[in-house]
Amino acid sequence: SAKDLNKVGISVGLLGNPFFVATIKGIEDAAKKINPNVEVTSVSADYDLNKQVSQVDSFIAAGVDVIMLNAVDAKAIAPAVKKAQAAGIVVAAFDVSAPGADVTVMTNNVKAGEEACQYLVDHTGGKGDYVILNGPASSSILERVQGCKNVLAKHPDIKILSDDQNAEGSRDGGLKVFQSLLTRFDKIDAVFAINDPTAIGAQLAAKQLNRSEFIFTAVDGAPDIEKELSSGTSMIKASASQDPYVMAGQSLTMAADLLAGKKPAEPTVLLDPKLITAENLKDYKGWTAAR
Amino acid sequence: MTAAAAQTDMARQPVLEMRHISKTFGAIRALQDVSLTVHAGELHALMGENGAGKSTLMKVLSGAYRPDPGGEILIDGAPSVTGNPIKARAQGIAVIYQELSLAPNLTVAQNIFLGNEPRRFGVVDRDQCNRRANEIIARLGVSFSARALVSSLSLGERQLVEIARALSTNARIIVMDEPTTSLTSRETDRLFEVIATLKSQGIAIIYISHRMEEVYQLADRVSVLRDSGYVGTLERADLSASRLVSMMVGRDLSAFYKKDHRPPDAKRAVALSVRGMSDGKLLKDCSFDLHKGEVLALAGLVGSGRTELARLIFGADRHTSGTLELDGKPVAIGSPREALDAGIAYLTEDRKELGLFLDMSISDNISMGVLARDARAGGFRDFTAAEKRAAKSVSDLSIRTSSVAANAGSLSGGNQQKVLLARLLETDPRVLILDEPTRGVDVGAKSEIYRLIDNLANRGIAILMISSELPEVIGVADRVLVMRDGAISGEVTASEGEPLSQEKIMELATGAAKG
Amino acid sequence: MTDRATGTIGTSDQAVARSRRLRTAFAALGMLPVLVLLAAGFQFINPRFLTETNLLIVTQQSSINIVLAAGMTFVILTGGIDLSVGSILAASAMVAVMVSLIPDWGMLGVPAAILVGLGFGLINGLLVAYIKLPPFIVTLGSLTAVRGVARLLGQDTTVFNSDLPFDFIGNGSLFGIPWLVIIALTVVVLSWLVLKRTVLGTWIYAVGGNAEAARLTGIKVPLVLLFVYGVSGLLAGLGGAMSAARLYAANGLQLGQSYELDAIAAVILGGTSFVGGVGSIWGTLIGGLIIAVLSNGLILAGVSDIWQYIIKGLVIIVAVALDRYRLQAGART
Amino acid sequence: MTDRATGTIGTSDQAVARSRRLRTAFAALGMLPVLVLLAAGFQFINPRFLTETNLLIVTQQSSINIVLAAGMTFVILTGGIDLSVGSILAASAMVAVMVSLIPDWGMLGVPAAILVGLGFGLINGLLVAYIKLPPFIVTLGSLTAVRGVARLLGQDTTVFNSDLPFDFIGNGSLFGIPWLVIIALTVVVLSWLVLKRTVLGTWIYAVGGNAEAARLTGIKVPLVLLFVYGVSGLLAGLGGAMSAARLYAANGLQLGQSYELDAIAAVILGGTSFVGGVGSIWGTLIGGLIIAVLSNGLILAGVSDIWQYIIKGLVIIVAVALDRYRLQAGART
Ligand SMILES: Nc1ncnc2c1ncn2[C@@H]1O[C@H](COP(=O)(O)OP(=O)(O)OP(=O)(O)O)[C@@H](O)[C@H]1O
Ligand SMILES: Nc1ncnc2c1ncn2[C@@H]1O[C@H](COP(=O)(O)OP(=O)(O)OP(=O)(O)O)[C@@H](O)[C@H]1O
Ligand SMILES: [Mg+2]
Ligand SMILES: [Mg+2]
Repeated sequence: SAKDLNKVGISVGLLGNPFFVATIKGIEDAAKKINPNVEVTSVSADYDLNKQVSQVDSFIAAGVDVIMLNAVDAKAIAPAVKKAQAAGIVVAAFDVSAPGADVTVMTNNVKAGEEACQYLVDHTGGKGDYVILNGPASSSILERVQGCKNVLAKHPDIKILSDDQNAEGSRDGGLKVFQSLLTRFDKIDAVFAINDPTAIGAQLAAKQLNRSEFIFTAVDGAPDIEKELSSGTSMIKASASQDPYVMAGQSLTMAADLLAGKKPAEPTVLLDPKLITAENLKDYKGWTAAR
Repeated sequence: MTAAAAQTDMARQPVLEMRHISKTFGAIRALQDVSLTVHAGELHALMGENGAGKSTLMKVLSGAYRPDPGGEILIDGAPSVTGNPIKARAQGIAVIYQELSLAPNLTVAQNIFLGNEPRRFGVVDRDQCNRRANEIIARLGVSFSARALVSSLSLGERQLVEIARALSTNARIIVMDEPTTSLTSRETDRLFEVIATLKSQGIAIIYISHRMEEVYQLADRVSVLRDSGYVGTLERADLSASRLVSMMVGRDLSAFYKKDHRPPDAKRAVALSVRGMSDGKLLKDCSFDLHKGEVLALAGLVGSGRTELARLIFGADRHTSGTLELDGKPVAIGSPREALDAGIAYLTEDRKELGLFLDMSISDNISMGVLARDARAGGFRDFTAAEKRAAKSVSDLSIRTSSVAANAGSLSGGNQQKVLLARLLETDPRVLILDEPTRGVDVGAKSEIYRLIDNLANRGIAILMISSELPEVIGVADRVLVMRDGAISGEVTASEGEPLSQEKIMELATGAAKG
Repeated sequence: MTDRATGTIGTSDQAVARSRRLRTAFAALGMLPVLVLLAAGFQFINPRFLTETNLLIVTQQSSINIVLAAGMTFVILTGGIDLSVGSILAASAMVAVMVSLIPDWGMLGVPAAILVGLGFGLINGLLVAYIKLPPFIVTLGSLTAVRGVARLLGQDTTVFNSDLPFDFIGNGSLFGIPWLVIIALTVVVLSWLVLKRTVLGTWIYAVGGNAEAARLTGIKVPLVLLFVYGVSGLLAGLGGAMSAARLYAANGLQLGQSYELDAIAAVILGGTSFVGGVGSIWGTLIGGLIIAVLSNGLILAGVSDIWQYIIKGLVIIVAVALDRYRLQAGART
Repeated sequence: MTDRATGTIGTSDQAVARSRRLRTAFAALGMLPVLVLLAAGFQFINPRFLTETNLLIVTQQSSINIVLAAGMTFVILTGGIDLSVGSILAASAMVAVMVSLIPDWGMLGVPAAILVGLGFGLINGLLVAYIKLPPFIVTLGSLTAVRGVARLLGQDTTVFNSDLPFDFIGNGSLFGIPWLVIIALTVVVLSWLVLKRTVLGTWIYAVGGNAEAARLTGIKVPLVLLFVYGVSGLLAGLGGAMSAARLYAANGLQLGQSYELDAIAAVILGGTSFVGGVGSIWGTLIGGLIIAVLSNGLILAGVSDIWQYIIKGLVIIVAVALDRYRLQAGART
C-alpha cells in the first residue's frame, strides 16, 4: 500500500536550539526533494512529555503521513509511537531513539562522549583532575557522560572532581556553574562539557577569573564552537560533532521510502560523530552550511 | 438681616451652580435632575435619607463621576468641565469623601499633599511638606504628627487628615460628606471653629450630615434630597425639625429616642462580667458588669480604646490578662468563633472593611454567621431557609433594597448597617456589643435602630453600645461607662428623675477635673 | 399597606433574581463566545478541526490542565495562588508509576498519587493558614523543593511501566468518551457543587471577599485556607495519576514544567478575579478549553512553532480585552 | 500655650520620625540577618566562600536578577506584576547581539536593547493602564508573544559575536569592581531616588496603597502605571544587554526562561507586599543577593543539583517565616 508524502509533522525537544533548527531544515529539504508541495509542520515539545504526546495526537488528527520524532524521553514515548502507527502513520525517530519507531537515525552519543574524553586523556597524559559539566538528564546527555566515563575509568590516575552539577546545557548555565566550581577547586586539568554552549560559557568564566590551566572538549560542532576553534587561542580544543542536517534528512528519506513501500535494509542507523579540532576544521561543513 | 442685605445677597453671583444633574449606574438611577446653588461664605447643608444621592452629587461636583448628558456645573457663572478631578481642584473644589480616600501606606503629610506635592526640581521637598502639614493639622488641634503613617491612625484621626487635605488646597468650595461621623465632641467643636473661620474667609461649604443638631447649629441654608431627586431648600429662618424631617422622610417621626424597656435594677442578673482586661498596649485593667436587658453605653474620645476593649471581649484580638464571666460562669474566649458560640456578638464600627462581603448577596451576608447551623446533610446549604431569613430581616428591619439577591455593596450606608445588624441577630446573642451602631445612618434608620435596641433589651439581651454621639448615649442608654487613655475612668448613672448628665460624661472623658 | 409593600418586594425580587441569574450565567459563559469564535476560525482553516476525533483529542489534551485549574480556582477565590501544582504533579506521577510496579498492588498507584498530592497541598496550606506566610512565596518555595523531591524519587531517570494497571484512565474510553475527559468533567461538577451549593463554598467566597470580616463572623479562616490548598494539591496529585496513566511513564525533572502558568491562565481567562471572592468554575472550564483549542488548532492550521507563541500570547490578551469590552457594553445598556 | 503645643509637637515629631526611620531601616534590612546567616553557614562549610573573588562572582551572578527585580519592585509597588521580563530580556539580548554585528555601529547594541525593552514595557503598560486589563494576563500574554518575537529575531538560532564591542560591560571591571555590579548598584540607587525622593515615587506608593484615593486626588493613575511597566521593560532591556555582554551571544528561546520567578522572589523576599504600596528597593537588593548566595554557596558546598532544588525551596520558605517571626517579636516588645 504505497502512499505519497503530503504532510509531515515534526516534534523536537526544544526548537530554540540551533541543532534542532538544522534538523528541521534537513527534513524540509529532504521532503521537498520527494514532493515539492509537501506541507511540513514543526513544533517544540519544550522537553515536556505530556506536550509531546499531545502533539502526536494533534498530528494524528491533522492526518500527517509521517511523524518525525525527536523523543523527549527515549523510553516513555513508546505508547505515543504505537498510537500513531495504529493510525497508519510512519514514525521516524532522529537524534534520540524511540521504541518501536519505523526508522531511527541518530548520533552515537556514547561514542561522542568517548571521543571527546579520549582527546582530554591524550592531552593530559592520562592523569589529572577532571570536571564533567553535566546537563539536564536526557538520554543523549546521559549517554555522552557515560561514554566519557567509560574512557576515564580506564585511567586510574584520573580523578573526577565533580559530575553532578547541572549547567542546563546553556552558555548562561555553563558560566554560572563553572564560576563556582573554579572557586571550589584550585586546580583542574580537563573539563568535559556535555554540549558546546556549556563549554563556551565555562570558558568565559575561566577567562574572567584568569584561570587557564585546563582544556575543554565538548559535543555538538555548533557554529559558535567553529568560531572558537578557529580562533587559535581557545581553551576549547575539540568537539565531537554531529550532523543534524544529514541525520534528520536521512531519517525522513528512509521514512518516505517506507511510505512508498520500500523497506529499508536496516531500520536503525547510528551515525558516528566526528571530532573536530582547530586542525581539521577546514574540512568541516557545519550546521548552517548551505546544502 | 436687613431687607437690603438680603437683596444684595440674592443678587450676588452664586459661586457654584449645579443644574439638572442626573447620574445613572447601569439600571440604578442615583440622581435625577438635581439642581443646587451655593453662595460664597455660606454653609449649605445637604440632607436626605441613606441612598438619597448626596454623596453621588458631590462626586459629580468633584469630577469623580461624569454626570449624564444634560447636566452642567457653573463656577462663578461660567460652565466648567465635568468629570475631571484635576480641573475641579484647580477651580477651587475640595471634597472630604464619606468613604475615606487616603493611602494608608503613606504618611499624614504625604496624604495631605498627594497629587499636589511641594517640590524642588521634581524632588519632593519633604521638609516643606512636613512643615506645612504640621501647620495645617495644628489648626485642627490634633495629637498625631505629620510623619505618622495613616495606617497607624484611628478612623477619627483619618477623618481629620482628610479635612487637613481639603484645607491645604486653599479651596473656595469645600464639601464635607459626613465629616463628624468618627469625631467626638471635642474634635467636632474644633472642626466647627475651623468652619467658622473658613466661612469668614468667604469659602463656601457644602455640609452633609445626618445629625440634626449640627445642621441647626451651622447651616445657613439646607437642601434636601429624597429618592434621587431634589425636594427643596430651606432658609435658616425657616428651619424646623418637623419640616426638615417631613421633607426628608415624607412622614412624621415622633418619639425619636424610645425607651420602653425597664432599666435594670440591682437585682437583675449580670450577663457579662469583665475583669481586669488588658492588651499589653493601650488597655489597662478594664472591669465592668453588664446586666441582662440593660443598655450600657461606652463613651469616650476617639482613641480612648473603646473599640479595642470590645475586640478583646469578642476575642478578635488577644488579651494579655483579664477574665470574662457569662451568666456567672467563667468563659475563655480566644477567637470570634468562640465568642459567638458563647453568645457574644459584635457589630464592627467599620462595616466596609471589617463587616460586609460587598460582592456577595444580601441574603448570603445575613446568613453568613449561621450557615453551618442550617446546613443539610453533607454540608449542603439550605438556600430556602437563607432566603426566608433574609426576607424576614428585610421586612423586620425595613432594609431598603430591590431584592435580597442584590449585592451588599449596592446598598446605601444605613441599609448596609441594618444588614450587618441582621446578621448578628441571627446568631441569637445573649450579649450584643454595638460599636457606633448609627455611624453614617439617616434619621429614619437611626430611629429604627434605636427602636430595635430597645426591643432587644426588652427581650433580655444585654447590650454594650459604643457611641461617640452624646445625645444618642443619653437618649438610649441606661448607664454610661466612660473610657480615657485605655482605662475606664468612671461611670455615670441616671439618678431619681434626673437624666444622664452630658457634662459628667465629658469630664470623665477628657479628664478635666471640676472642683 | 405592609402587605402590598412585601408583595412588591416579592415580585421585583424574583425579577431581579432572574435578571441576576441571567447575568451570572452570562458572566460565567464569559469567554464562551471567544471559544466559539476560535473554533469556527480553525474549522474554516482546516475542516478536520471540528471532527469527532479531533474534538476528543482537544478535550483530552485539556483535561489535565482543567483538573489543575479547578484546584487553582479554589485557591484564587480565596485571594491566594498555588505555583507548586506542576511540581506536585511530577512528584505524584512518579509515585503513581513507582507504586504501579508493585506486583498485584499496582492499582494503588492512583490513590497513592492523590495522597501524595494532598500531602504537599496540606503542607502549603499549613504554611499559608497558620504561619501566615504569603502564598506566592510558600508555593514558589514548594515549586522548587517538590521538584527536587520528584527528581530524587526517580534519581533523575524516567520510570515507566508498559503494563500500567490503570492505563485505561489515560487511554480508555467509556461510551466513546475518554476517561480523562470524564474525570475532568467530574472534577468540575464536584467543584461547582462544593463552591456553589455547600456551606464551605460560601465560606471560600467570603474569605476571598473579606478575610477579616469572615474571621469576625466566626468563620475559621485558617481551616478554609487549609482546605483550598489541600484541594489544589489533591487535584494536582490526580493530575499526576492522569499524566502517568496517559504516558505509562513519569520523569521528575521534565514533567509538569510551568503547568502552573497554564492553570492560572485558564482560571483568569475564565473570569475569576485575582483579588479573590469573585469567579466561577465554569469560567475555568472554558478558559482551559480555549488554551487547548489554541494549541491544537494552531498545529492543525500548520502554523509554525514561533508564530504559535506570538499568536497564543496575543489571543490571550485580546480575549480578555474583548471580555472587558463586552462587560462594559452590557453595563451601559 | 500655642507655642508650647507646637513645641511639643516638634519634639515628639522628631522622636517619632527618628523611631520611624529606625524601624524602616530595620524593616528594609529585613532579610539582612538571613543573608548574613547564610553567608556564615556557607563560609563554615567551605572557607573559600568569603573570599574576594567569590564575593565578586556572587554579586556578578546576582546583578542581572537585581536589575530585573528593581523594575519588578516598581510594578509590584503599584499592586501589579510583570511576568514578561524574562522574554523581554531574551528579545533585547537578541537585538543587542544583532546590532553589535553592524560594523562600526556595534556599540549601538546597548541602547537598542534598552529601547526594545522599553517598547515592550510600554505596550504592557498601555494595556494595563488604558485598556484596564489585569496585569497578570497582559504580561502572561506578552511572556508568550515576546518569547515568540525573540525567537523570530534569530530564526531560532543562537546569534553570537565574539568581538562584542561592549563586552567590557559583561566581563570588565572598574577599580576591581565588575561593571555588571556597578550597573546593578546604580540601578538600585536610581530606583531608590525615584521611589523615595520624587513626586512620582510618592504617587507610585499612593497608587499601590489606594488607587481610588489616588485618582480622587487627581493623580493620573494610568500615567503612573504606564511609567512602572515602562521602567520594568526598560530594565529588562538593560538586563538583556548585560546578558549579551556577558555571554557574547543570545538565544531567543532559552535565554531568560523563568527569570520572572527569580525576580519576583527577590522582590517578595525583600519584603515588598504583593498587595502594593509597601516595600523598598533595598529589600529587593538583599532578596536578590540571598538567591545568588544560595546558588553559588550550594555549588561550593558540593551539594548535588537535585538537593540544591530541595534546599533552595526550603530556604526561601524558612527565610520568610523567620522574617515573619522577627517582626512579630519586634512588635511585642
Ligand atoms: N458606583 C455606584 N454603582 C452603583 N450604584 C451606586 C454607585 N454609587 C452610588 N450608587 C447608588 O446610588 C444611590 C445614591 O447613593 P449615595 O451614596 O449618593 O447616597 P447618600 O445620599 O450619600 O447616602 P448615605 O447617607 O447613606 O451616604 C444609592 O442607591 C446607591 O446604591
Ligand atoms: N490597627 C491598628 N494599628 C495601630 N494602631 C491602632 C490600630 N487600631 C487602633 N489603633 C490605635 O489604638 C487606639 C485606640 O483605638 P480604638 O479604635 O480602640 O479607639 P476608640 O475609642 O474605639 O475610638 P474610635 O471612636 O475611633 O473608634 C488609637 O489611638 C488608635 O490609633
Ligand atoms: Mg453618602
Ligand atoms: Mg472605635
